Parts: sequence; C-alpha cells; structure tokens
Amino acid sequence: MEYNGGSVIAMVGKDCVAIASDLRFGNQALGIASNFQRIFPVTDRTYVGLAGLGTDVTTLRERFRYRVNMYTIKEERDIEPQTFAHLVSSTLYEHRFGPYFVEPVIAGLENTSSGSKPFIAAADLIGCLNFAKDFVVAGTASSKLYGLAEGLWEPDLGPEDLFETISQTLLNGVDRDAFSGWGAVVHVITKDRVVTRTLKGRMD
Amino acid sequence: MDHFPTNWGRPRNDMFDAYGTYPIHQRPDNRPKDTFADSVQRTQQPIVTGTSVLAIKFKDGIMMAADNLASYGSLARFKDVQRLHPVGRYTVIGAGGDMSDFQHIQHILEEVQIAESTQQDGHELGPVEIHEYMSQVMYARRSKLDPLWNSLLIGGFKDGKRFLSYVDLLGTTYSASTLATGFGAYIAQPLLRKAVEGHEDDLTAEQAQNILEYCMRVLFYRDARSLDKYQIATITAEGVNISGSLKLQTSWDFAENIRGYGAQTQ
Amino acid sequence: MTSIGTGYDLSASTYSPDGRIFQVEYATKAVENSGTAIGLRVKDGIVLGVEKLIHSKLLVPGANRRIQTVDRHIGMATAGLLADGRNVANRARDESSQIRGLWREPPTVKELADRLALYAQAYTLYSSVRPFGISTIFGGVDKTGPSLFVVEPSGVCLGYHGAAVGKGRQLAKTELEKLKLSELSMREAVIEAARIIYIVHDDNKEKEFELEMSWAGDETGGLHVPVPADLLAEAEQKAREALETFE
Amino acid sequence: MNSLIQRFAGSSSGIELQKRNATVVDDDGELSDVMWGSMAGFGSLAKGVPTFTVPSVPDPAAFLRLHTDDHADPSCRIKIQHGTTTLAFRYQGGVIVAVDSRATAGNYIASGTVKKVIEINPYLLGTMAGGAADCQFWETYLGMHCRLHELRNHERISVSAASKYLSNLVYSYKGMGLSMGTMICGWDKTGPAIFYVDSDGTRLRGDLFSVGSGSTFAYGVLDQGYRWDLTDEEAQELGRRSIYAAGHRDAFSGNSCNLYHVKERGWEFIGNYDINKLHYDGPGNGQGYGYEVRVEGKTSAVAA
Amino acid sequence: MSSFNPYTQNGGTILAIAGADFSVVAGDTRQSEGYNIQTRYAPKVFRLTDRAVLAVNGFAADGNMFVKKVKQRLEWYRHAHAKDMPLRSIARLIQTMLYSRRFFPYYVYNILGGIEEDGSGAVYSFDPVGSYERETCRAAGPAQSLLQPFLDNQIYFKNQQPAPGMSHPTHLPLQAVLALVIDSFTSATERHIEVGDGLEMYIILGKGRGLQGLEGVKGVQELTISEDGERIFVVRRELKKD
Amino acid sequence: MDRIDMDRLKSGEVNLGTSIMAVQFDHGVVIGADSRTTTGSYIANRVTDKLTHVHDRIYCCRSGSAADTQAIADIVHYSLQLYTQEFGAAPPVSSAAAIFQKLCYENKDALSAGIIVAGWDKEVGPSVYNIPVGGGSFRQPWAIGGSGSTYVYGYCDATYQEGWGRGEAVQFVKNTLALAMGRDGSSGGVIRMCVITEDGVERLFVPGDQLPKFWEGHEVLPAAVTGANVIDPVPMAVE
Repeated sequence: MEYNGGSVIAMVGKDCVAIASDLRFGNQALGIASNFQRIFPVTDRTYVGLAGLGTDVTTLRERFRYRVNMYTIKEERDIEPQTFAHLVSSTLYEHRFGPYFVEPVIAGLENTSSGSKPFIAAADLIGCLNFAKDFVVAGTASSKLYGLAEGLWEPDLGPEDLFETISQTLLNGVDRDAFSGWGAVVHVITKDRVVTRTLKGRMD
Repeated sequence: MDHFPTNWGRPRNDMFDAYGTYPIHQRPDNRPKDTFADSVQRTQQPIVTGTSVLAIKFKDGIMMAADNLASYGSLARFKDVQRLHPVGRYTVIGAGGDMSDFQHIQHILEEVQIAESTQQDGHELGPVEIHEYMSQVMYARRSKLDPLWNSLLIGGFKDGKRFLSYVDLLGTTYSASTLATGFGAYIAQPLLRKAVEGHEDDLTAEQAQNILEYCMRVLFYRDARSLDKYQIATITAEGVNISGSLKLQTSWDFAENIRGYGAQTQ
Repeated sequence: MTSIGTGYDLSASTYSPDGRIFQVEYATKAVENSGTAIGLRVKDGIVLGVEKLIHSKLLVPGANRRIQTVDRHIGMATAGLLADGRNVANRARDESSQIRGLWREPPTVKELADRLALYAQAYTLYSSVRPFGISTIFGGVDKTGPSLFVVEPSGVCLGYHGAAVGKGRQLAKTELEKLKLSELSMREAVIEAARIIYIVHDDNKEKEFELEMSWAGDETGGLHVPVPADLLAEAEQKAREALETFE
Repeated sequence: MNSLIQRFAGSSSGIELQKRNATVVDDDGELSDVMWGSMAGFGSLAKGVPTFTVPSVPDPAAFLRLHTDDHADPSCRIKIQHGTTTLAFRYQGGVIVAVDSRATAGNYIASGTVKKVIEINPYLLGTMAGGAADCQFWETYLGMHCRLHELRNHERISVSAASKYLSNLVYSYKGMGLSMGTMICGWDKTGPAIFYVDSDGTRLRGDLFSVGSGSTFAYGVLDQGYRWDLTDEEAQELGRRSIYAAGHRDAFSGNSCNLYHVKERGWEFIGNYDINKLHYDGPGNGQGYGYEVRVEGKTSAVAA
Repeated sequence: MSSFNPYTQNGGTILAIAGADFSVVAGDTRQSEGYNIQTRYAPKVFRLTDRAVLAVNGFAADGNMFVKKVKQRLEWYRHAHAKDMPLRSIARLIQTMLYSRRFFPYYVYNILGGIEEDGSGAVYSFDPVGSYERETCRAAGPAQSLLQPFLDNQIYFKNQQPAPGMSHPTHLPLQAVLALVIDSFTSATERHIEVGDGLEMYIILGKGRGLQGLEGVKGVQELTISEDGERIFVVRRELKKD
Repeated sequence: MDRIDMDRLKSGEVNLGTSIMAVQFDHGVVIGADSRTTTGSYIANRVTDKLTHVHDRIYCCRSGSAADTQAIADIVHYSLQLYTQEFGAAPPVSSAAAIFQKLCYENKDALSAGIIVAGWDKEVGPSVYNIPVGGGSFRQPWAIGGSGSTYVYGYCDATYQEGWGRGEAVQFVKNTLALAMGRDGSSGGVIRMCVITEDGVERLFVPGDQLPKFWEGHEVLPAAVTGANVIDPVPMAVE
C-alpha cells in the first residue's frame, strides 16, 4: 500500500453519493506524478476507487471493465452498484493466496422501486465487503480519514454540502499522510448527473 | 550518517555496515564483570506457576479467590499451595505467576512490616501502602530487566475504606471494582463485571462469595491449569479472614448421553 | 583508679600497665549515671522496666523511649546514653532482619545478643571510636522459650533470670534475688518490676521519673509490646503502696 | 562509619550490600543537589558529564533497536520521528541555512511545524536531521559549553571548535544508537563557516551541504544555482528554492521552509515560507515555483 | 529463549489545545492491553501546578512513574524557590528527564498544557526521548492519526478559505474548544477500540481571566490551590464503553 | 507458556536424570534415590549416591546438574555447621530448606537444581521440603523429584496415606523408585535409602537385581527357531 501511496474515500448524502481520491503517484518517498487517476466510472451512476499498488490499480480497472461489459452484454442492463460490489469481491477473492494489493471503494446510486438510493461499499484486498451507511475509506491515509469523517460527516447532506464535507475530509486527511496528496479529485453522483471537480491540494 | 530518513533515530544495525568501520563489539568494556557474566541471563521464565486470582468489591469490603494449585508446565505439581497471603491486619495479596517469586514477595513484605512495627508509633501498613510499595518493587525489578514474574491483586479494608488494585511484572497498575488475573481476565472478568458493577454497595458477603464461587467453577471448567480446590479471602472492618480450602461442586451429568463427535448416536 | 591521668585512658586501644582499658570503664560509668533498667525472665515470658528520669517538665510524656522493639518478639531496654541506645537498636534490627533472611526463622534472643555483643566489643578495639555508653537488656520469647541477655559496654554478653543495669542496679538486684522468678507469671512480674523500679528510685536526689514497661510472652501472643495502660496503672498503684510499706 | 568496625562487628558485611541492592531503587542514577536548584533539570549536565540510564542487558544497542526500530519491526512500540531536508551553504555574504519543517513517524506526518534550525547562540546555528531529541538535546548542551568557553576565554568559540566539541561528544556514544546529522553554521574570525557533524563521528568543513531524505533534490537545485558571489537576495532565493524542490518531491519533507542568514554580526531569521504557497504563488506574489504552475497552458502534454 | 519485554501498550488517547489565555488538556480514562480492558478509569491527565497539566500516554507504568518523578522535581523546585516552576521550564525539565533515558526510553508520549508567564495558553508535545515543540494543539496516542487532522481542520482552519475580507481567528474561544474536544473523543471512541469509557478535560485559565466559556458546562470541578493566579478546572464526561 | 525449558544444562555437563523421593512418617523420614548418572545417553556412573548428608539429621536428594547440586549441598553443609556454632543447637530442617531455597532462588538463572530436603528436628519432628527448579520451597508429607518422578505421580497419589509407620514408608519409597526407574531411561541402577529419625540415620540398600518386580510386559517367546529353512553349516572337507 505504501509503495505508490494514495487514498480513496466515499460518502453518502441525501439522494447522492460522493467519491474522492488524491492524485499522487509515488515511488515510496519520491513523488512521481500528480495526475494519477484511481477513480473510474463503472456505469453512469456507479464509480469505483482503487487505493493501492499502481500497477494493480491499472490491471484491476481493466478487469473490472471487462467483467462489467460482459455483464451488460449478458443481462442487457447496467450493473447495479451492489452487484458490482459483489463482482469486485469475487474478483479479488479469486486471488486469495496471491492478492492484488488494492483496496477498492465503490460508490453509486442504486435503482429501486422508490427511486434511487445511495450505495457505498469498501473491500479489503481479498474482497471482504464492508457496506456502510455513512462513509468508507481506503489507502495510506485511511486512519486519518476515519477520524475526520467521523467528526465532519452528518446524515442527509445535499450534493454541495456533501462535496464540501468530502473535500475537507480528504484534503485534511492526506495532509497528515506522507504518501497521499498532491491534489485531489471529487465526484459527486446525483440522480441526474455526476459532478467532477479537481481540487488544488498541498504539493509537498 | 545514513541519509535515508526512515533509518534515522534508530540504532544502526551492526549486522550491516557498508564500510566495515563499526566498532560496537570492539568498544572496550570496563564494567566490572564476573567470570560467568556472559552466561548470566537475568530474564527467565516462570517455572512453578499459579493461575488466576479473582477479586471483587462488596458491601462490607473486598473478597478474593484463588485456587490451591501450583503447576509445573502442564503437571499439576503442588495441590495445597496457598496463593492468598495476609499482610498485616488489613490486607490480602493474591498472586498468580511464579510461586518462587511470590514466596520472595512474601518475605520482603514480612521485612517491611517488621520494620514498620519496630517503629512502635502505632502506625500499620494498610492496603494502599502495600500496593504502592509493591508497584514500586515490581517496576524497579522490570527496569532492571529482572522481573518478579507475578500478577498480584491487592485488596484490603482500612479506616472504613475498601481498596482493590492490581500490579504485574511490568509494574502496570490499575484499580476497578472487579479484577481478575491470568486466564481469569478473559473468562471471569466479564462475568464479574456483569454481576458486580453498579452493585458494589449492595452485595452481601454471601452474594459476593456466590459470585466468586461461580466464576471459580467456570474457570475450573475452562482453564487447564486450574483446580477445584480453592480459598476465599474476605477483608472487612473485622479484619482479614482467609477460608480453609473449599471444594467446587461441579456438574457433569449432562455428558452421559453424548455420543461421538457428530452423527454418531450410540 | 591508680592510673588516672597517666595518659592510659585516652584511647580505647590502649591498655593501662595493670591491664585495664579505662575507656571501657568510663563507659560503664556513663551507664551508672543513668536511670535503672531491669528485666525479668519468668515462667511464660519476659518483662522489661525502665526508670526514665525526666530532666525537664517541658518534655511530652512518653518521649525518648528507652525500651525499643527490635523484632516482633524481641525488645531491648538500655541504661546509659540515649543516643547510643538508638544506634544499637537500629543495629539490632538490621542484624535481626539479616538472621531472618538467612535462616528464614525468627532469631533467638541469644543469637541476637551475641551479635550485638560482637558489635559492642568492636568499639573497644580502636582509637578512633568510643565504646558504647550503654548496657542493654535484650528480652524476648523464641523457640527456646523466654530469654533475657545483657550486653555490657565491654562487649560481655550474659544471660539472666533477672537483670538490672543503671544507677539503682544493686538495690534492684537484691530485690530481684528475693523473687522466685521461674515461678512468676508475666502479670505478676509486671507488678514486681514496677515495685522494684519505684524502690530503686531515689526521691530525694532525683527528679521526676516515668515508668516505662514492656513485655513479651504468652500474654502477648509472643509479641514484644508495651504493657497495656490499665495494667501499668495498676502496677504503679501497687508499687506506690508497696513503697510506703517498704520504708 | 569505621570500616574496620564494620568488618569485625559480627557477620554484618552483608547489610551494606543489602542496602545498596534495596528493592526499591531510583533508576535515574544518583540524585544531585542541582536537581533542587534553578537548573531545571540541566542539573545532570552541570556536573560536566550527563548520565544516562542504560538497560542492563549484554547489548544495549540491540535492546534499543528491538524496541525502537520500526523499520525492522513495524509493530515496535516506540516510534521515533524522522524525515527532513536541511541545507546550508557559504557565500560571500555569509551562510544561508534553510530547512523544511516536517516530522514523520511511519507514513504519519507527526508535525508540520518542527523547528529544525537550532539557535545555539546568537552566532551559531545547528540544523536538525535524524533523531529530533538527539539534535535538540546535544545542540542545547553544546550551547551551554559555548557559553562556558566564552566565560573562560573571553572570546567567542570558533565554529570549528564548537563543531569539534559536538563531534567528540557524539563519538563517545558511538554504537549506542544516537542518530544525528547536523550542520553547525556560524561566523567567526575566519569568516563564515559550515561544519557537517554526524553521529558516526564524521566532521567535515565545506561550502555547501544538504542533509536528509530530500537532500538529493535540494542538491540538484543548489548545485545548479550556487556561486560564491551571490547577492544576499539571490542566496536566500536559492536556499528557499532548494528546500521547495525537496519538499515537493520528497514525501518525508515539506510543510514549510525556515530560512536563516548568518552574517558577521550573527544570524538573522529571514522567514517562514509555506511550501504549498511557494508552489502556487512563489515567495512574494510573483511566479509560483511549481512545474505545473509554470507550464500551465504552455505545454503540449494533455492532462490525464 | 523468550526474552522479557519490559514494555507494553496500554491504549487511550490524549489531546491538548491552547487558547489565547487558556489551555485545555484532555484524555480518555480507559486502560487496556490488547483487547483486554484493564480498567475503565485510569487517569492519564495530571495536574502539576496551578498552571500546568501533564498528559501521558503509552506504557502506563512508565507514565505513572514519570509523572511521579516530574511532580517530585517540581516539589523540590518549590522548596528551593518558593514558587511554581514556569511552564516553559517544566517543558525543558521534561525534555532532560526523558532524554536521560535515551538508551532505555520511557515509552511515554507526553503533552504538557498550561499558561505561560506572559499569560498565553500553551501546549508542548514530546516524543518518548524528549524532543519537544510548542504548539497550539496536539493529539497523541493510538488514535492521534484520527484526531490530529480533524484538529488541523477545525483549529488551524487548514484547507479552509476565509470569506473575502475576513480572516480565520488565531485562537478559538473556550466554549468552541471544549465542544471540539468532546467531538474529537466521541469520534475516536467510535473508530478506535482503545479509546472510550470516560473523558477527563483539564481547563487552565489565565490569571484574571473570567470564567467565560465555562458557564453552563455541567460538572465543573475546580482544582486551584493558590489564590489570585491561574485557575484550573476539571470536567468529566462519559464515553461509550463498548 | 506450555513447555518448561528443562534443558538448562551447559554442554557436556553431567546430568542427574534422576528419580528421588522423600516420605515423612510418624517419627522420621525415609529418603531414597536411584543411582544412575548420565552424560547424554551414556551412563557415567551406575552406582552414584545421590543422598547427601548436610547435617546430622538432615539429608538432601539432588536432581539436575551434578556440579550445581554438589556445590549447593556443600554450601548448605557449611552453613549448617555455622548455625550449630552460632546457636549452639542443631538446625531445624526448615532452616536447611531455607538456605537451599535462597541459593536456588537467587541464582536461578545459573543453576539447574531440583532438591528435596528431609530430616528430623526437635521443634517439628520429621519434615520434607521440595525445592524445584526456580527456587520455590514447598513443605509436603511426601515429595518426588527428578526426571523419573513424572512417571509415578499417579502411583504416589494413589498409594500414600497419612499415619504410616516406618515399614510402610520404606516400602512406598522402594516401590515408587523401582517403578520410576523402570520407565525412565535416565534413572536406574540400585535404590539407596536413608531412614532418618531422632535416634540416627540408617542406610538401606536394594541391589539392582533385587528391585521390586512389577508387570513388565509378556514374556518374549522362546528364541530357538528351528525349521526346514535353517541350513546347517556344512564343514569344509579338506582332503
């Protein structure tokens, strides 16, 4: 986890979810790039963030894309975030004894009969899922993010408040982590659209 | 100087010395040494050991329990050992861990008490003083890396006040209304907390004894180094009373009809 | 004393030509100036009694005790320099604790007194030190039963049934000899001891005194403790009565 | 007490021994009178030789490593703070000392406000890399001895002598586990001077040093911009720019840059600069140092 | 050969925040070893003088012994100088005491809070071998990485832009600080197993400062000894016990 | 902590892998021991005397390192002589045990010694003290020690009764040791016993071929194997 660094967080709001990560790609202490993408869209309203080893992030992203596409072709519908979470889990568990060094975070809006419902989940590197009702974190800054989120998050935040909360949580969290930082990106997913913003973070 | 920061602040690893210039072992050592200094290994391991001690507060004072076993590895070697030791008129000290160290502790406490009594100023050591003294002794010994390998519970009643506290081989201390050492910390402590917390001032001696007996029984069922013969110490305004050996009533009848480990029925 | 002033008395490490060590004899004088201390070894225990002279009315009653506890079961009474008594008491406690540590059993009174005698004797050997100006009565009960020993400034240590040191020792000894010590109980011994102290005290020459008494034996469960206040009061009462008949 | 008496009086030779080994001991060594005084704990130093408790094991350094080396054993209990970039260089106008302010324990940034320049006295500065406590303690101690030197000799200690003193001091603890890499900077009769001293006992005189995990980045900037005849402004800018470079690229350096300038009449604190602000805006309100900031809109590279 | 390990970790977390003319030092009261809660009440925060409070965290036996020794040295200082040692001197004292065990460290993280001679609130934080720094706020212990970024955000206003024409306050009022401390510990209790049971907050108020900020706070207990100087209070709160 | 590190011997050290025992009866004690001393699996001495006199009425049985236990016994022997001088009386068994314990406890890191102290004194009569490795001291009516003892705890628990006289005690010791020697490879040889009473110390001896007999498995079938397959050797003819 510490080799390339990086952290991801997702939060639930009122009829919306947000997922955010930092942009640093490092080689241990050395910072290499400040534009490393580790959050990827799965469907229009589902995103996955992969914290961990850079090469595994890229590999898994492709694997997930393949499997999601296969699912879409077979089922002729978009994959639901919860279904995707299980897909992530089983993909990771296939490598139980030689795992990918990645902790995924999933955020999306579920289609239910009564409309859309926020969904977030996180998994450990062998696919143990954690369905939370408030927030999930992963990566080198996870303990810091937990502390902050526990203090800043409140239920039923609107999209803009949720954006502010997740941004503050992420920025302040990675500022106390040597291996995360160098800018951040936030996606706020609502019923109608996904707002993506890039944040100027500390560059040290 | 090693310029990589995560190596800083730590002593260098003398197994790795890029320049071969690192004279740790060539440093002249002028400390006084005896012939066998090299083979002196102060940190030992406990050998003849006692298991859990339990103690709770109740209405009139403190009640403590420990079984009579001193084990030698898995051998139940001595079955008539008293692990609850009265110290003066107000205090009982209960010990788990190495019994030879406990005997040593009994000896130094005896010395301390004689020193106190020869002052003839009418002052006697109470549980608070005994605990403070023992915590200093245990901490001093751990700081010499030559610990007294025990977990001690010290309970007492003096000047109308109950006292119950713990100290172990590291010098760690703490107090609570229920305490348990060794295996008891895992098995008996939750039971004791449930039964005692919030009722410290209501429990009668009889109830307290029942709670301890119940926990001793559970421990006997689940601690492989325990014995069904135990003693109870009661410390109240009347002073210290350590019971004779008590025998645990245990139940095994339910086992009679158990067959095999799975599907077997006969 | 024949050799006084001839320079043979300046050091404990010097003999006089007639084979005496004056410093030790002077130390004995210091003892003789002190209030009397007596010890009784009776059937079931020992009793120590001290005539503690009160040199100032300003002193708190009970101050400057001359009977001290050495170990649970052993006490000592001194006659002579008070401060030397304290030193010896501390030494005795150390010795006692050492014996205990070595043999893991309570020291006998004899063992302890022997050791303290060696200690006292060492102070008669060197020019740099002064012999102790005290005689000490050690009393207690041990596995051999009640026992009573006296250590002199010279380092001599002797066992007694009844011992007396200090100013009134002669009279006290005479009185002790009249008693059938081996048949007395501790309680009776307390009464007798108080009586003897009152007898030996010289009202005319001396100031006030305080009677200090302790005992050890069956009555005390083997512990050396002060005589209880009520018994002490009773003993003093009887002593005063006896005094009137005595004269 | 007469020792002969002790020897011959009974069998009590053991008593003294017993007392010495009393069960309850003070493990901070001997108590000294100065502990009562106004020396606030420097009591043990005033005696000349500080005393330390050493664990009673055959190899104390191995003991220390066992309990403080989170590199060999990440679950070790006592985590000592690390991480730094420090630099100092000499030029015609004196000495520029620049450092970052980050301390890390594992990947946690324990502090972003560490003072890594230790003000030994008005003419001497020491920098801090390695064990923070080692540097703080021994450089404070060095300050006391520099003052004693002044009192004894009626003149200020030379940078050379001060650094030699420190070097000898830490050398005497070699192998015990001290860790410090410091630059002692000052101005004495010989002009501006810098000495690099570390806990191995190395002591080097030189014009330009950088110490710490970020030193490679700092050296890059420093070497390329260094001349003897820099103006004061250029020199300060070079120091700042070098620390920024290290703070940017090195995960264990950053937060802010403290800049000092040692001149003939003593050192002067120039300022504290937020590395982040240097990245985006630069030291004044001019051009930011950041690569992305400088090339924004001018590069053909496409953002990912 | 299993060798004896003289250290253990007894959990819990401590926190201190300095205001303009006050400081708050807080700690939870749980003492644990591994998953075993040893006791629900073992104080980690100690009053040293009327204007200095020390919080210790790490190995409890070392911590208690260290506090005992610091108190002893402060007592001696009082005997020699007939006054309490100033805060910054206590800080230096603690450094030298910790450093004297450089090769056999006290496994203790210390935070010292109080009022300086100039009347300002101050917090000093130490590592186990004595490096120290004056700060405005500091969390230490197993949950420090949970608390510290939160404090950065709420006290230093890190990553927050002030409204145009406005600036962030350099010091927060007491009331806000107390609320933050309680929030911090309830958060840490949620996410860290070694934190919980009870919270003790020591509040040191500068000389002549009124009690503003303490009004309406339940269960305030004053611990001040001398009159007309700094005042010191303790407030206790329950935390979750699971 | 599950395994006790019994392997405390220095390399090449002579080991008393042993069976030792002491039993208290109404007016005395019986102590006993086997006679085997080993270095590794080699029997260095098959007729060792492990019953060591430390005072007129106090003996000890030694197990562990031969060198360590001999040194300890010598020191105790000296100390008890000193006691007699100082107190003018024979030392109690408790004090002898106390010195053994002190030595074993204070040097527990350097020593490997498990000792049983037994004897008679006029304060308490007969007594038996067990001082296992580590230096605790435990008074018991009967004590067993050494590597062989682990095989006979059950036998002792089942057999011992209070109020025995000398005859039963001697028989008990003899049987126990024979059983231990039968199962423990490090014990064997002869049984030596001492009966210590107020009147004196009496030595008893059981030769290795006259040990009490217990069940030793079925008799192995007669060895002579005859049959057609056996080819008798044919002498070579020289002509």
